[in-house]
Amino acid sequence: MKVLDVQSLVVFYGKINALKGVSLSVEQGQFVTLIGANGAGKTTLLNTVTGVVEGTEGSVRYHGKEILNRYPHDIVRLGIAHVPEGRKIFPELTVEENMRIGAFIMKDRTRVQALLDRNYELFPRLAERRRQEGGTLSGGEQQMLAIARGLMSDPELILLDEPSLGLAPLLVEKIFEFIVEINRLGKSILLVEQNANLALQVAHYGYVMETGRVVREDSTDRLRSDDAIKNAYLGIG
Amino acid sequence: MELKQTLRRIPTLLGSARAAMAAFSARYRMPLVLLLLVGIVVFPHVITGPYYIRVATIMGIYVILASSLNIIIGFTGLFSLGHAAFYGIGAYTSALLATQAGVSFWIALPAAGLVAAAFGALIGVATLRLRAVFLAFTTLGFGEITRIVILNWRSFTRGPLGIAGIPVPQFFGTPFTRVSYWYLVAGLAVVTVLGVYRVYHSRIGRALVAIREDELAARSMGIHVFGYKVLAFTMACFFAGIAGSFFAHFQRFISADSFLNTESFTIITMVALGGTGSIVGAVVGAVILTLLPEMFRFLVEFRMVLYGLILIMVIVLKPGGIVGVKGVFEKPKSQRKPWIVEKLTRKPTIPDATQPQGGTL
Amino acid sequence: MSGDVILEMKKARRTFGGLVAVNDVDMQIQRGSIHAIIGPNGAGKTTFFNGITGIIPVVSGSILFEGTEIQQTATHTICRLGIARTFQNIRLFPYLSVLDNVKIGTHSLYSGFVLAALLRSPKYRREEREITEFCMSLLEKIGLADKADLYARNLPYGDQRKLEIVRALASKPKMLLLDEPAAGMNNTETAGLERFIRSLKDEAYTIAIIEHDMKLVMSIADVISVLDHGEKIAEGTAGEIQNNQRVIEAYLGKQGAA
Amino acid sequence: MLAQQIINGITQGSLFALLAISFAIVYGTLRLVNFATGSLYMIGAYTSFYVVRHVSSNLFVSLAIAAVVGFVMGLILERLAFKSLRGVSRIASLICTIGFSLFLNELAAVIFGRETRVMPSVYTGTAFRIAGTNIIWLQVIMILVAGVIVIGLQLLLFKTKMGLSIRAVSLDYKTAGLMGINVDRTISFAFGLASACAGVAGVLAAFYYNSVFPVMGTLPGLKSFSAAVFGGLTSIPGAILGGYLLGVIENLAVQVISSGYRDIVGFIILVVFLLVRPRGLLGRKIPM
Amino acid sequence: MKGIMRFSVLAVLTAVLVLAGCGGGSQQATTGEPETIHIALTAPITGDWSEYGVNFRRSVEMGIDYLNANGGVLGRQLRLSVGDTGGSPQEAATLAQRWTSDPTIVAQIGSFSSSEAMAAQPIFDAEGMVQLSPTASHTDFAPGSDWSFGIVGTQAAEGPFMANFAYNDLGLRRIAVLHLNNDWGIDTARHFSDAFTRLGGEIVRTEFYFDGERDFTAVLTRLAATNADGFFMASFFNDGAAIARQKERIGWDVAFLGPSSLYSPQLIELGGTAVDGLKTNVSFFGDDPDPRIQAYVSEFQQRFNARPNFHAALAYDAIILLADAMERAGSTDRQAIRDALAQTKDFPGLTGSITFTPAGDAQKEYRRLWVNSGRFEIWEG
Repeated sequence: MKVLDVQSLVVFYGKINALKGVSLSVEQGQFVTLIGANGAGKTTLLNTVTGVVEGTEGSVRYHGKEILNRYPHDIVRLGIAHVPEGRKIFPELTVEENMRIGAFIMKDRTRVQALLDRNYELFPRLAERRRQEGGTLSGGEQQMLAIARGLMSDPELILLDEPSLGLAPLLVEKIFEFIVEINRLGKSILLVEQNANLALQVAHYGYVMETGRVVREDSTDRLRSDDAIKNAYLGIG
Repeated sequence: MELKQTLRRIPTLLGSARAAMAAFSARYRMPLVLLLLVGIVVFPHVITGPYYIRVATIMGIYVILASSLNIIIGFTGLFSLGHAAFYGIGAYTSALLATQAGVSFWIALPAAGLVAAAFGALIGVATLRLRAVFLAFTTLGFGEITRIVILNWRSFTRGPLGIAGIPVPQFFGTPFTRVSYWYLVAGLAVVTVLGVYRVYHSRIGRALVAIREDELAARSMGIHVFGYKVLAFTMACFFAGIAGSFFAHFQRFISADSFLNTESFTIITMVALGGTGSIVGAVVGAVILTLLPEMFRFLVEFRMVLYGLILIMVIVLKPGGIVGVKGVFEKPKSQRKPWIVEKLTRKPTIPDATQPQGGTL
Repeated sequence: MSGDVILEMKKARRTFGGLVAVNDVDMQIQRGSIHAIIGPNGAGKTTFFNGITGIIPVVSGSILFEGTEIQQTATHTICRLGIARTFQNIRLFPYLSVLDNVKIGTHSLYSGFVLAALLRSPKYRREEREITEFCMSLLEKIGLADKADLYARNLPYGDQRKLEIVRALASKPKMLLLDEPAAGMNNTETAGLERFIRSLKDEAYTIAIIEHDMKLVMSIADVISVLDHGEKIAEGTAGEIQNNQRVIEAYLGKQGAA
Repeated sequence: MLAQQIINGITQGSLFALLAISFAIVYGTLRLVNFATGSLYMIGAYTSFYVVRHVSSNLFVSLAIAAVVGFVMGLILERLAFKSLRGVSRIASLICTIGFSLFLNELAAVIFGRETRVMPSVYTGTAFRIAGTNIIWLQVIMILVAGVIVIGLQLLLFKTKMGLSIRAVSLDYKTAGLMGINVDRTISFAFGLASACAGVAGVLAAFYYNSVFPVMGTLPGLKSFSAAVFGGLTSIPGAILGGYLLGVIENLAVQVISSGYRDIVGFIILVVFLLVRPRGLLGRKIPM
Repeated sequence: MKGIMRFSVLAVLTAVLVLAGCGGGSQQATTGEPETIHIALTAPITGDWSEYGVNFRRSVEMGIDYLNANGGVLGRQLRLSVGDTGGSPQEAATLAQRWTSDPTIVAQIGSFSSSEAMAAQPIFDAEGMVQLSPTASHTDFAPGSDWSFGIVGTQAAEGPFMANFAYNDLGLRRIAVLHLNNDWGIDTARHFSDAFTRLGGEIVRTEFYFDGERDFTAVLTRLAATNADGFFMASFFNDGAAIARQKERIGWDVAFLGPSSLYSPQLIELGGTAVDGLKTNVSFFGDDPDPRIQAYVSEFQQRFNARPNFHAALAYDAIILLADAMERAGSTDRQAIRDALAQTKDFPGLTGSITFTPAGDAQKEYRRLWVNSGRFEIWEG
């Protein structure tokens, strides 16, 4: 069953055609990655899904329900979490407040507490720093916080935008371990990533984007063994 | 249904009317300019009522003020909420020179401009490194300080007593009549608008607009951003000072009551209402906001309520101003409805697969 | 390659808080060459350009342009010295006409005064005519002359990229810094860009280019420097870089080597 | 003497502080300076005038009703005008607030009459004396009300979900939207809250000065804006500090310099702080 | 950007047309009945001073109704046009131009503040029309033009009167002064202080405040710290009431007095018991048994549900005096009205008898007044 189904999505930034008819879908429990060079439109796609950016044409369906151009706060309530590029944690709120704001849509306090406990368990570093202001965390910790915050709404689908950006390789591995773990817990994941090899190693299915279009999609096994990716990145051929 | 369609066509119709007008005026530009000049010359002889000439003269003062403020707000993208202070400085400089030192109007006029410009430069150097909004409030504070200094420094400015008996300017020995005042202010306004136009279309104007559009890119293109901001401020204050000098000699009595913060707000409103960044806009704004309160005189006590209401409505409905450069100071139209509308018209949340979705293969 | 160094960087360093964005980088750019700077996202490439142009000055180290230290010089002065740049996310002046955008590029070449503009002195008129002719000739060269009167924002994306380069060229720079000029361009546009950059090289411009489109980089660059996490990890010709293990790791992650 | 001036300053400072909070909340969430704040203060004062006449002469009844009226007025203004101006050039929004200030003042004059109206004297008994200075109950109440509101606001902001969402929106409204926060509604609420503060200040002023008139908000509005800048435009504790400091400094200026320079003090503080320390005493660096 | 000129051309042309349009409209309105005598009133009906402007309007309308009911002036009915200045001097001048250029208008009453009146003065002077201000008291106002008349009386007379009241009747020797910082306040404080010093008293401290201020505790605290045995406040009644209340609040118990502008029923309403004991003077006293005054007060009260104050009475006097001058001139010619006005001698106004000095200022009679247990009473010494 398709959790997310994007069809022929077209997005303009003013006159700039950022997405030129992109189709993509995420199955229940699936781990999908979207790779491609800078400026290919990956972030735009995520932003359009959650309503941060307005789409011009096409459709975005969540469990079959049209959600294109709804307000972000309405979309998020449906069970999608978006961990934005650049982490975007609230620097002046404490770690715990950041976490709680992730659970903003939850009405049930005991459930929020349960989620909080579970996520602290998952990210013990954050538990240690729960009283600290978000802005004082290191880059890796901020990324963890951003992911943990996304998990706080107990979403069904998580959109991750470049979680490895600006992090040291060791930390990147760590973050990816978490992501795999989250997927194992049953969450569907759509991961936008530059680090193609890593992304293709952990995900089930991959889409390759180039200048506003999906140029290739396949299972990650096949994509991995395909030189096209490397070529696209390093300009060979 | 038909009504709806008609309504929907209105913007298009307006747009084509506008385009037609633009084409017309572009084609007959020189004749129109001539017509305008003839209009200026003939006006006081056709409409001889002193009241109308006076209103037109006041309008001329505001055209100068709004056009000059437009250099700061519209071109350079800076805020100034203290323009009336420079207007006042010009007026007081000129009035004091004339009454205390017996200086001729023709010397006092440029002197007032220069003194105001000097203050502008000074304030500019001190404040223009600030971020936009802070700059606005510094100038607001400066305006208020200027007013209080005028009121407190009695030995120099006569404080609240104001300066009376400012002499009527003479033109080769002939004292000014109300028609000569009109010609002078019209001349000054034309010179100001032309000056602003020429500056706008010069290397300097391009630099100013570049700063408004993208300060970082402007800097990377070799534009000394700070210097040009100060320059813009100084130029604008010069014209404000000129307007002040004219006003002092026109009204022949000035007091701090004429240069309150509300006056700054009036000028800034003219710019915004007419169209921030548009040379014509500033003129149109000044014309409208001088005429509107006059036309509403019959309302007496309801006058300012209506004035406030119209102001709010125009700004809300057309934030870029009446003839603003389309889009510069407006945001793009959102496809989303305000949440309240959204809330009321929200469809049931049952997935509706039968609904055809455009764009799919 | 002519052999003399136009820009030299010694131990240039830029930090943001605790993060080291550019870490003691040494680099030499040869006059008349096309020098590409590549590296994964967040490697510090744009910070590197910002350091050269003084937008975000380096915190230590020195930058010499034609033998003059410029690490403390103001951005607008650096432009006057002969370095012009474009931006990663297009920074045109959207509500100025295409022609005016280019004209602003010539800003540093002239020194008109307010009075001259007000009075339209003969010298001023001559200069304005010169500027207009020069800018139009530039626009013609890149094929935008017929769009000279449009607002810059109304140009298609590819044209906006081109316009930005033309604007930089209008300052008659000795060295041109291009920050991802091909980003968002389609293949035809990129091919056109490639031809254009080559023609610039023929006109003896020095070009430093940050680019993600590797095909483009590999085909036009004389020298490629690779940055990763603020450090220069490799430098050489296209062939050398494509086979450099550290570069492949930096791009594709460790496993890419296997 | 000095003690007396300081007490005077603190009392007046309570009004400035409440108005400064109003500025700070609106600026914090909308990055907008609301020049109509003084008008909302005036509306609060007129509300108490009519409450005293027709409902109850109890100060606290007036406070409660004026807070509600202020809140609703704020919501209406926000919905009518500022909502559609969000993201448009600041200058348009700024002029809109100026327009509202003019409109509300004149409308009040037309509806309520232009003459100064009298408020009853309440709580004028001496509460206690310090250093030979007489402090009346009303002064004590004013300081307490300001204090209660400040504490209430802090609780609201730091202990409730709405408070959390206001803080999140003021930091980064886009990301706040991604967290499921209804940004529009949060901003409206904040605007209402700010207006309620201004309304409460108006009630206190009406009782303290025993008079109500249409343009009563102009000067306090302008001054307390200086106070807000002084304390830090985005910081509520800063606004309070700024308000009280401005009150005290102004009164001391009369004592030490001259009455003529009283009004100038606030503006000099405004200019100096903007030049030297734009973030104010307690404000954070403002992303613009 | 070629459009700049073309649009400015259009804009200005439109403006000229609109201007011409509104010209036509209002002239049409003024040529209705040639039989009426058309009088203009200029006052701040909106803005910061509107409270006073509205009272002007009420009184002048009342006066015109009274005159019309009694056969009008010279057998013709009176008609009023009201212009609002919003408190701006420039608007007062614009209105002056508007009134003077309307041939049906014979004279103007107003405006309220001296700044407004003086900004309009050159126009009235040049065009030759009477500007009869009920309240402008600026030293330079009436002497500034043959066409300017002020009926409030200058502080040059009232100041010494109050100084005498303070020194001789109340036995005060050291007085602290607080005044509104505008032309009127400065003048009032100066004339009082000069006269008081001449009598042998001492002004221990002079402070002032700006219009719009409602918190006087600071300045009062400072004044209270002097060794003054008296306090003179040059304020209007609403400021005065607030000052009195705050004076009481800080516990400054001292004899206090002020000029006739304090006389208003609202002073007591606003000031409560705090104004008890205030000494002032009046030339108009609402509780005066004089039947004319009682008739005026009761009708004012009936029509507007408020008691008239000094400013309102002055405006009433202005219109009646103007009518009287027209009767005396036997004409509504602007010059004739001016000449007749200048001749005014012992005109029996509600605010006392009015005689103009050659400069055009009214010489007034003053009566001592004080507030006794919540009522204004004539002070009997």
